[in-house]
Amino acid sequence: MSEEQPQQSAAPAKAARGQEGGGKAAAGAAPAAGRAAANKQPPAPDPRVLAAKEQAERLHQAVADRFGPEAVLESGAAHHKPMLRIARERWLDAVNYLRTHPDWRLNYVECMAGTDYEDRIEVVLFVQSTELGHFVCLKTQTPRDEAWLPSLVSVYPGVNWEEREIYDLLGVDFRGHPDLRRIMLDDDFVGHPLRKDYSVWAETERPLVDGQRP
Amino acid sequence: MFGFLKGMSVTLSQLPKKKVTLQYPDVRPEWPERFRGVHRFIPELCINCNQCARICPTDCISLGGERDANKKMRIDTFDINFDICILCDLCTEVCPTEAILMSDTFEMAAETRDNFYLDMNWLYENQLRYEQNHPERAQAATAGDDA
Amino acid sequence: MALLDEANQVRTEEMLLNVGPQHPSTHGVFRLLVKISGETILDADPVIGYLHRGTEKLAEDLQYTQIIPYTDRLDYLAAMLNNYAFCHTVEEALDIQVPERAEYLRVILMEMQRIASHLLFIGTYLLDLGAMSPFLYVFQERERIVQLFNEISGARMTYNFMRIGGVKYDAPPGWLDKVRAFVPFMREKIKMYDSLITGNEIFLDRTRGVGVYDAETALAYGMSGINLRSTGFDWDLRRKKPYSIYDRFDFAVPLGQHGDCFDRYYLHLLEMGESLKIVEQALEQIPDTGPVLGKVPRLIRIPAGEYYSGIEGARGELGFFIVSDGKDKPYRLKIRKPSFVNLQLLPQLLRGQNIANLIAILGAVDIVLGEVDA
Amino acid sequence: MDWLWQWHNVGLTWLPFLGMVIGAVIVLLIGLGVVTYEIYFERKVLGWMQGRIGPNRVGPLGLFQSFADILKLLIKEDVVPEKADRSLFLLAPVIAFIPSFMVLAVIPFSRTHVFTANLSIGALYYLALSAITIHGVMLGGWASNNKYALIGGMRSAAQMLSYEIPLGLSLVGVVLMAGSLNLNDIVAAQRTWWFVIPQILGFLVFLVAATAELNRTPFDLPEAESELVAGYHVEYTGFRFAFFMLTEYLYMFAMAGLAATLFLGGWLGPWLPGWLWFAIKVAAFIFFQFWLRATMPRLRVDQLMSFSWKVLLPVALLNLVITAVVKAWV
Repeated sequence: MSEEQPQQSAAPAKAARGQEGGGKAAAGAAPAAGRAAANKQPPAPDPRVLAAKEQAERLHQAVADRFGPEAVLESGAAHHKPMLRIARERWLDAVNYLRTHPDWRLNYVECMAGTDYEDRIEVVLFVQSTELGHFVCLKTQTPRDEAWLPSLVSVYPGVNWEEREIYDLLGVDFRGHPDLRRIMLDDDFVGHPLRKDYSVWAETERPLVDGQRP
Repeated sequence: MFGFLKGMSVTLSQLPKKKVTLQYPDVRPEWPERFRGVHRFIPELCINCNQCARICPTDCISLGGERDANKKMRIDTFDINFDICILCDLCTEVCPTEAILMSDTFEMAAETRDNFYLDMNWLYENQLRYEQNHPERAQAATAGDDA
Repeated sequence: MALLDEANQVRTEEMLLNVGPQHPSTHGVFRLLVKISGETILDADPVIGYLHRGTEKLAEDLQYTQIIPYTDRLDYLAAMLNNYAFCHTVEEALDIQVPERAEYLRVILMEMQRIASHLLFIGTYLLDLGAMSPFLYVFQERERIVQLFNEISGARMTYNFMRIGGVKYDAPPGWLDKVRAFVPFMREKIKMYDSLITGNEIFLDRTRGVGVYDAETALAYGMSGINLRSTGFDWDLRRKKPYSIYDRFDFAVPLGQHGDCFDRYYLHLLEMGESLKIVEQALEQIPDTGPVLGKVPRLIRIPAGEYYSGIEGARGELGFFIVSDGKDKPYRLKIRKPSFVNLQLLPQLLRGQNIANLIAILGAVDIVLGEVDA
Repeated sequence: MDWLWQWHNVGLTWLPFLGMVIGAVIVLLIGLGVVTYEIYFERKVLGWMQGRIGPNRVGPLGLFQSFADILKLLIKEDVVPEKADRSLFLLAPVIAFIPSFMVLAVIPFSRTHVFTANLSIGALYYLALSAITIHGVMLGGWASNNKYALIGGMRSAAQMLSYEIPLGLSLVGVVLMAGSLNLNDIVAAQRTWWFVIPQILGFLVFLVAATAELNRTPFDLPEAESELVAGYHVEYTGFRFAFFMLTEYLYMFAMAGLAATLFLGGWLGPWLPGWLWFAIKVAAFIFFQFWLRATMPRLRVDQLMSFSWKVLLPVALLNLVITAVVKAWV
């Protein structure tokens, strides 16, 4: 919370789009500048979002205590789930720490996804603790050009193919991945289709048909 | 030790049972009323609102028309490309006048892709076929309109 | 001694065997490159992507309603569950209340779909193991389910029936009675499968103690569904994170003991019985009338943010992750595909096994290539 | 015309020789006819057991379906893979087929069957010849230069060799009781009771071993469709493939004939003519094979081997010992 608010109000609406999910979904938990309509009373904050933020704060504390404050970029809520954005340098260590830490024991990966934004590529990891019932959204991000992240395969073997898929479709180089190859597309495919600036015609060298690209 | 004997009795007991095979081309399956086969189209009802073309997830519908003497929209072309149509039924769902509907025609094998590009005439013929095959449903539909 | 030395010098040659992409037991276009020595597998490398249609990319250009027919085509054996998983995620994002009758219809359809999917698993699994009849038997029961689905939705496989905020149509008159009649019929059939398959010694020999892994491995590999429960780990999202109205039903979550292929087969059989229980209870509780589509804006726009929710699909946890930027189309859609995740353990399971076990192990993972490749 | 029924006791002159040739051709035709309707019967029985109706389009009740299939196979292009060992590839189906036809020579179809060789070592002859087929299968698998075919061929060789032994041993009990290897004599020795009663153990071993010898479910590993696609004949098309199919189904007929002869009293039986009795018994045996196929999954290759050596062989030996002891004492 403490970090989120200034960041959100400072960020231009376009750059912030799609990242502080919970904050905006609840619309009012953190009213962004110029967004709250003057004639409209902000609705009461959703208790689920508040709880998520609270938990995210505790997560933030745990990771920051262990790895220093610069390891955590942000904490907040992704819809009704606590969200923690971790610096990519600390990604592997922090995730492993949360996996083994007795308070968290986030031992079960539910979903891993990469998303391309205009200024960065974000990788989201929804992890679950099967014993303690936590369900957390961990995030990290990398610049779009020269995109790399540490691989989590040594921690969660189950993200092996998910990371390959992200590499394949978004072009993120997972360092330390045992077998980083394309998985969905051909080995000789050019480009990474899930990047927003990907164009079918621009990056492939298709033969001309009747003087035009097909 | 001899658990497989139970299994053998199961297979043997199936031997005299009634068979489920449908002698397909000779015996046609009975399709329920909601069955989504190929579209049928009633040109008189169409008001050119373009909603079907917009909702179509595969962009397989193209239509066009103009106002006639009474300032009423009249449809001129209405083509569906069944090469890419996935028969999802979203177009009939959004159609405000029920001009486009699903029929129970489902056999579409053809030799070239061009044969899948079906125009208004074909779709209207399909409507006539449907009325012929299911007079009771067509009647119920008109009765519903009157009510 | 000299003889022994000579014997040690005999060199056997390893060979690479391409199982698939066209192979009777890969259940679609799935290629498994196995290195074998004699009939023993030394290494295996699954190659997927032959059915990759880029659903996630396509969805970025589609409105939320338009995505529903695409979800039909992921796991085409359990399209209702896919439909639901997607609608559920959007409904959660928008906090939409779904009418009671629609929820009950959805649960009935989902559980019937689960039965249909499990039936097909049993049939194809036995076909993989060389028994031909179960495959044809299961299609008779599945046909009844499919016919029921056909009557309510108008399609036999790609239903496109769920809508954000409810379902497309109410059940036609008499449909619920048909479902009611189906339940005891299916119970009989489950008994039949039990006596046909479960007791068969050859089947037991083929599956007991084959493809064993423990709960810890399964969790580390992110497995879900029956693949996880076969290890005895109690994890069913219908119980652990009740969605829809599953908290109103009384059903058991069958668990395996050994984590082998037999457990996985048997859990499929038991789960069909549990699904029937749910269907039966839902039929009792369903309100007689009522709307089937909630109050939903005509053009669905999800507020900017990130949304994930998963349900218990037929093959494991099926989840949709939506990133929205407030427009009527998702900024990014990611599908958590259970078969895709479950398949990862395959190379480890295959190492050191006989090539005949390859089929038994691969079949028990229960993959649908439409989902793996998405 | 008396000599006609006694032809095997007359010297080999032109007339008996001609008779033999004609007889062989007739048996071949009978064999082909039996195979044709065996396949039809199999598809019908399997269909009925699986809720289907089986072939029903070609001819009345689909009776000509098998002819249509054979015709199709015969007019298909004969493909020899480029990388295959050509001569062996062409030879293999022939090696597999000829013995399957030759074993029919000793099967006594009926009491007055003129063409049966009254061979004094009939049972041995059958075993010896049927073993030759393995070479054809193995060569076919090897020469195809295909990994699936190779594995199928090797499996087939291993399986058939290891099941020859229990099969042979299970026959010995019958031979001991009848005191002859001549199949005609064995049938004659069953006038009081069929050997299936005293030799029930032997019969069971024979049943299992025969199923394995025939590569039928649950022992159909050499052509395990779900694992090896089609096993040793994966590369064969057209009439060469038809040869393998023919071999398989002829063997099934021959094995059914052998089972009927050794354990079920051959053509013996009241009221009905001998050939009809024989046909009924053969049909029952064949039906049992189809029934098994409709029910059973497939064994794994290592289980198959250990089953042969660890279960069937001891049981067959036990049966042999019991038979010998009883025979010596009674």
